[in-house]
Amino acid sequence: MNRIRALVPAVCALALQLFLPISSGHAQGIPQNIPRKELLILENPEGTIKNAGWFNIWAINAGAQSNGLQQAALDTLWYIDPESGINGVWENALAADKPQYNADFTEMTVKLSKGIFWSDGVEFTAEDVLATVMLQIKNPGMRYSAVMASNVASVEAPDPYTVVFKLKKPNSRFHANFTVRWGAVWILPKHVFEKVPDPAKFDFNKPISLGAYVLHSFDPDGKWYIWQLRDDWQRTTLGRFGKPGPKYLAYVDPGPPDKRVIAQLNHELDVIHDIAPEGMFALAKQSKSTRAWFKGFPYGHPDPTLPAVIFNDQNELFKNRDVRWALALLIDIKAVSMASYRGAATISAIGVPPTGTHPATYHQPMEEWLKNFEIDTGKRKIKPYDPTIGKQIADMLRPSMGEQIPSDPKEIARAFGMGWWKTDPQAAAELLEKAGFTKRGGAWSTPDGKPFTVRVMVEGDLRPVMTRAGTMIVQQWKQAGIDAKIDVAQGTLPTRRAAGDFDSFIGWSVETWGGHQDLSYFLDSWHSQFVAEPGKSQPQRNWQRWSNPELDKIIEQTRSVGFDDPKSIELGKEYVKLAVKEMPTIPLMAYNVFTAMDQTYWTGYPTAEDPYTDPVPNWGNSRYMFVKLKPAH
Amino acid sequence: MLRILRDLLRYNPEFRIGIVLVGFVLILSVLASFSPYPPDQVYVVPPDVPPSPTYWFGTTSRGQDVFWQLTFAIRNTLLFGGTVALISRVLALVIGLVSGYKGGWIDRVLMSINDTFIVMPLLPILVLFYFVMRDSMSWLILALIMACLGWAYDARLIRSVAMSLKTREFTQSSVFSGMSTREILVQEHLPYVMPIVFSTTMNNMVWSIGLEVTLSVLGFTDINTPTIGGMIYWANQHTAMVAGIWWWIAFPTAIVVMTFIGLFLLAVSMNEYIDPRSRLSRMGGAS
Amino acid sequence: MTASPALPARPDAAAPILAVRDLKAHFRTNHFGVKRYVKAVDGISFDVRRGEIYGLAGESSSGKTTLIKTIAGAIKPPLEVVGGTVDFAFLPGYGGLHRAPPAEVARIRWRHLSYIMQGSMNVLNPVRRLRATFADFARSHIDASDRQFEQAVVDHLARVKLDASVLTAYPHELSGGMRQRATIALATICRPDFIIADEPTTALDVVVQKDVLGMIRGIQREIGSSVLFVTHDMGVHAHLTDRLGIMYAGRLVEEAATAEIFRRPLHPYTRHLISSLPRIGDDIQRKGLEGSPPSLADPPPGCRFHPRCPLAMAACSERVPDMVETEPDHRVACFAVNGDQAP
Amino acid sequence: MNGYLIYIVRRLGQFVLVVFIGINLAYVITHATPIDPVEQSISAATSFGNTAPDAIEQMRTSLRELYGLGGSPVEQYLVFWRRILRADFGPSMSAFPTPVSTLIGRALPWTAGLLMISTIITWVLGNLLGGLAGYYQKSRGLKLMGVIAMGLHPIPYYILALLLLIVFGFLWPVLPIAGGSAMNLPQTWTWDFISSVLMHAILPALSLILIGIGSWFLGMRSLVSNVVTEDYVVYAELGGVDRHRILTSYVMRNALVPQVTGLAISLGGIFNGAVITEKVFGYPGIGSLLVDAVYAGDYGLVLGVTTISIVGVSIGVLAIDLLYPLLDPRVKVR
Repeated sequence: MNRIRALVPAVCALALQLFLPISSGHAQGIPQNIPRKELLILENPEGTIKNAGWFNIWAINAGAQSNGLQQAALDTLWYIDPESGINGVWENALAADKPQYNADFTEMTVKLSKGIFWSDGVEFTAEDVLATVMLQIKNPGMRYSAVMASNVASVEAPDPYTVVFKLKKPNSRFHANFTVRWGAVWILPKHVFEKVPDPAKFDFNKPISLGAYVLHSFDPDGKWYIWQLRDDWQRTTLGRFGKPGPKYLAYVDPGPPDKRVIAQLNHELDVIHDIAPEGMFALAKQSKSTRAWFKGFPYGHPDPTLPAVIFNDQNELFKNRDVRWALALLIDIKAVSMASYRGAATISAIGVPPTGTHPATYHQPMEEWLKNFEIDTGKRKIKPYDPTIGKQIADMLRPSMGEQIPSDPKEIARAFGMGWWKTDPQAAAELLEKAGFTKRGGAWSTPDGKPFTVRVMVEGDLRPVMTRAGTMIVQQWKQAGIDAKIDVAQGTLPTRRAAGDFDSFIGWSVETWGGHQDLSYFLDSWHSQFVAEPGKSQPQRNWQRWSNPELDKIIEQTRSVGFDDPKSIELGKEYVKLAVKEMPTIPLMAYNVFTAMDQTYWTGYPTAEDPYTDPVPNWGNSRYMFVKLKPAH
Repeated sequence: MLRILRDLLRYNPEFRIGIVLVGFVLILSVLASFSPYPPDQVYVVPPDVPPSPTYWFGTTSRGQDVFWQLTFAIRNTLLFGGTVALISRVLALVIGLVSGYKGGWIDRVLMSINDTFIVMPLLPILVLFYFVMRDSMSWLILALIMACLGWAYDARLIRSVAMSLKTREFTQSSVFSGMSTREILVQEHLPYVMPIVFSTTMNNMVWSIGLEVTLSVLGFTDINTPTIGGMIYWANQHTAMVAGIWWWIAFPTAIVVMTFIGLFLLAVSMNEYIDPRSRLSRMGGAS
Repeated sequence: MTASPALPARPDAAAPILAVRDLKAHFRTNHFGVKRYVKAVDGISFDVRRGEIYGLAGESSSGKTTLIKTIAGAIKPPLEVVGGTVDFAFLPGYGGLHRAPPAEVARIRWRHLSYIMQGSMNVLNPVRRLRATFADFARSHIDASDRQFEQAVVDHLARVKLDASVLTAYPHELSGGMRQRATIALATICRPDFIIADEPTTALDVVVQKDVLGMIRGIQREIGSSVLFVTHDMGVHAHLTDRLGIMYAGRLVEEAATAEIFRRPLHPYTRHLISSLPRIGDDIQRKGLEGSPPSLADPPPGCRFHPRCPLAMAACSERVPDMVETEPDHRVACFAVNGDQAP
Repeated sequence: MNGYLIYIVRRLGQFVLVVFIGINLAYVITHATPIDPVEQSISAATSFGNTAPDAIEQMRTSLRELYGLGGSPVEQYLVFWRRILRADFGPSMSAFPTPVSTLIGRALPWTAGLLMISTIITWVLGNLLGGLAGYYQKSRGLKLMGVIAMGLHPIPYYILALLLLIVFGFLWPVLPIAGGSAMNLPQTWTWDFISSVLMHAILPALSLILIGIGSWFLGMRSLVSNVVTEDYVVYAELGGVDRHRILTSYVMRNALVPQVTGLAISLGGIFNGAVITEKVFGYPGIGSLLVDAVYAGDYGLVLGVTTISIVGVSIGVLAIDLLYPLLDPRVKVR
């Protein structure tokens, strides 16, 4: 028996020895034959790419986009940073200057940068821009065909470094199509595409780069893509910022959230795109080298997107703003913040994301107005805004989270947001009664005597945090006597959302540049001219199908003022006030993305202290990260 | 009946362990009716508390008591698995016995239907059903769908046994003694296939509950009704495994394993009890 | 090995090939609380001589099958041998197969001791061709080349009037009679010294039965084996066996040369068995025995036949009668025949 | 043999019928999807971008045309069958214009390799151990195996897989936990690549084996414990037939007959893929392709995978039916 006991460790040791030499090269989920010190490994949230060998981003949705293609290989005219930017928010990339519009916004002239070359040595010129526009107009099945066809009357290049767009109708924001906020219309290489008979069916493999990296290798099964720094990186738009740190980039599919955490703990995944808050906390606790946007709680980077309860305002029940307001007053945002983000949310009472430059432009100046804002419940007037909610959330978290919860009001506002609507079941009940609803035996009935049923559609696993917020809101409405139900539409949500086949859902119809105050990025699409008939497919963005003449007026005025015109801020504030009064959607909070960055091999990631860009690795803007990254050792 | 139970209890240790395990699980599921918390409410207790005297099985990251959550989950899961098993067993038995005994064109028609069901891939069908049914996809409907999809293989198995029974002498003598098909199948063949039915019931339940968990992991689940799969779904959404909230996963898993070991032991001891050979030795036949 | 007093040593005869002495094999079951202690074989002694066919008769559940299982060493729980010995001449010194080392048992099986089983419908592996089955059972015992072995099997099959083609057949492809003949061929291929045959003809129709019996006899004569032949069918015994033992409720009650038994049955039970045989032209309704065979789990005290015995006396319910050799080679256990030799 | 021929012909007819019904059912079911592939594509293509609302309608129209969604249902159905008969599943809509067969062709070898090998290992091990456990009922080791098999069997697969991953990928990181082979390793027939594939397959295969072995084990054990009481086994024991021979040719051989049917059907099922395995271990394969396709409303791709699966399982069932008379000679060919 003793002999057996003595044998066990020996056998284990032997097994270990057998295992380790074989595994040393294979165990790690890192690329072979590439020095780890020169390699940055990032998560591509698109997951496994089923059509891995497809790099023609101009075909609709045929292959991957954020596998490094739009972050490292492609380029376009301008960038607006969702944060403060490496060199200011506005970046002239392929363009040498800002767009020049004529007085009535029917012509846009672009000066192009000189000395930019494709990776095959061909110089980038106005011909490439022309080809990008004309090719897509000629082939209607391509990604930007429709946008170009509906806007561009003609496009010319008076010289190789100037492009003049003649527009079909006035459009003060036509340049937005070529301005990266996540993505944009990427410029295609004319000298490649002009030889292709059908550009919509061309795979563009291997891709020619305009960005600083070229394709090194990729997994035919779509699990990973490796990009290599161009030797002539100076001849790209990143060149002016100095040599990018990583010589290699690997965009990988790291699998389910648990695995992403494990991969980063094993230092095999430098940048995690997003994980559940709990995973972020686990990482923060277990890994000294992990860094997130905020140094401590609430960690996540607030995306310039605004998750909200989006009603189907064409639905008879939600046509009345009193009903929408009643539902808003039944929400306890602190509980929603806890349930969805474990408190790590940045709340917003108004229809602008509390991120980037927006708090300074909208939230802070409008605070007074919000404090004095009144609604009429039919019985009395109340002031629903509670400016202390952000602080309350911080106070609530401090006992369990301790030091890392800021106490400076400014810091609190930045991390957790400012105020929100006070939970007020009494006022909500009055509003519902005002709208003709009745409460019998603890359950609300609609004016025509049916139970007041509200389904809240969520996307399940695909947007876990939204799902969690939705279940909490359902619970709160239920407690108030509303027959609320969660409706998991995993997979079917895009179709149902477009068709207006829902009562309400958790999602966003507000997204902004983040770094720029102009709201037309989303607001233009809220114009009633785009609202579809009930049952018909709705164009993107105005999911609430809300038509309002006052809003139309604001939008039309915005169209006629310039992008950087301070007047657009005033118009934006008008929109905010209108949206507060009408409550077409109930804004909740910023979409906080828990991007976790491992500092074992690289330092210099964008953070709240050094907010030079968005760390979220699928954004086209994240290229600016590469030039700021330095090897850790 | 009671005597059988008493005998089994007193003399069969497997049955004893089985009854203890299954009994525990059943008591747990009955306790659901006494839960102090409604199953679908979150943040009713402090989140992430490890098992303690106050919260026996700890609490979830959603602020739910794992113990009470589990009572609902195991109840619903057992109901689910049981429903699937029951309906699919009846289908498999009827079709298997009739097909195997009758043979000829009846057999060919039934087996064509049967084979069609065998070859239909499950997952896309279930997911598409889920898409079509939307939020009216309750566990009961899922159970019905899965029962309709889960009988075919076992029907084939039962058919093959029925085919071999058909060639045995006692069947011939039953035919000559003027028994009807129904009588032969029910009185003569059914007892022989019962052990298969018992063991396939187990497998069927493991299969259906496993598939329910799979669908949950993929996110196709009715998250309003707590089930074992539902618990794993939520635990997964909160990365409980790496966040160190092991009790959120360990207890549901342990209960599932206990349920099946218990059911298995019961099935084994029951089989032994009804097995003709063992019955003989109980009655004391000498040669 | 001391002989039982009821069976004096017979110096004149050659040593018996099988000597069973005071064999007790019981079933001990405890199934779901129903405890059973079934004395299926309860103190049986007899000899089988070289070259003879020894018949064993009795109703079903009289312990015949248990007895031969015990003799053949097929002892699996809940059956256990409680006492007594089983001595084969070719396996001396152990007192039974169940006590001998496995290697020894493996050595004698089929070479010296083979077995024709009850209900031979299912004794052949259904998924194995007969050629393979023959090889499984006999190949290791026959020292010959493969071709010679094959030839030996074919020759042997001819003895039971089977064509060589059956070797390529599966059991289910043969008729019941062919299958039984194949089994007989299988059991005798190694020319064993001793064959145990357990109701080999029961399931066959009368014509085939006769045929098969003739073959067993023929082969037995040819290879000179001893046979322990068990059947409840007295008619078969009359045709086939040399000597006959009558079993009742786990005990031997009478033993003599078959002809002797049929001519002069002594035990009331034997008389009943023989008188119940139908005879041509006999239209008298035979008088059956009252009652049924006793439960071996709870047998009556004394002579187990006494509750049904027309000649029962007081002693019968008190003591067990010994087997007494009333005449040379004729033993019987009955107080009514032998008188009560109580001390 | 003539009877067998008639049987084959009749059985082939049934095979064709089953495949035909199955594919048609799949066609109907997949076309009942409420997901609009056009909407899904548009949503994916524009969810982050700034696309003018009026352009969306144009995109819808051109996509509908591109994906071949025009034409009456009857026409679409006929086109579908015309393609199927040429083993062409048309282009995938979620990866337009890549042909469905290309996508499946990429994923299938991984799935087939992993699942075929692990299914066979599971089957062999499960039946071997189960058979031994049924034959040597007193062995403590085998009894313990039974308890372990019983305990592993009902563990939700996802949990088991994740546990393996944490144990061998994190606590004791000796095995790769992601992908089918190492990153940046060309997929050529070099030893490096092959050994990498093998290393990467260990955990997925292990998880499948652990979870799957129980039902074979338990099934075989009970089958064997029935077979050992059969007369022919008792007879062979009395006949002094070699114990090893009894175990293999008498006990296992007879008990295996129903298990072989199960094997064929499981092998046919490998075309369904193992979604959770692929998800947890990041293993390439057809399961995630299928789920992705369902999400995207890409019914061309769903139908492609489904059709292959239907044909695969049908061939499995057919093979078993044709081979059954060889496995069990008692079954008379009708």
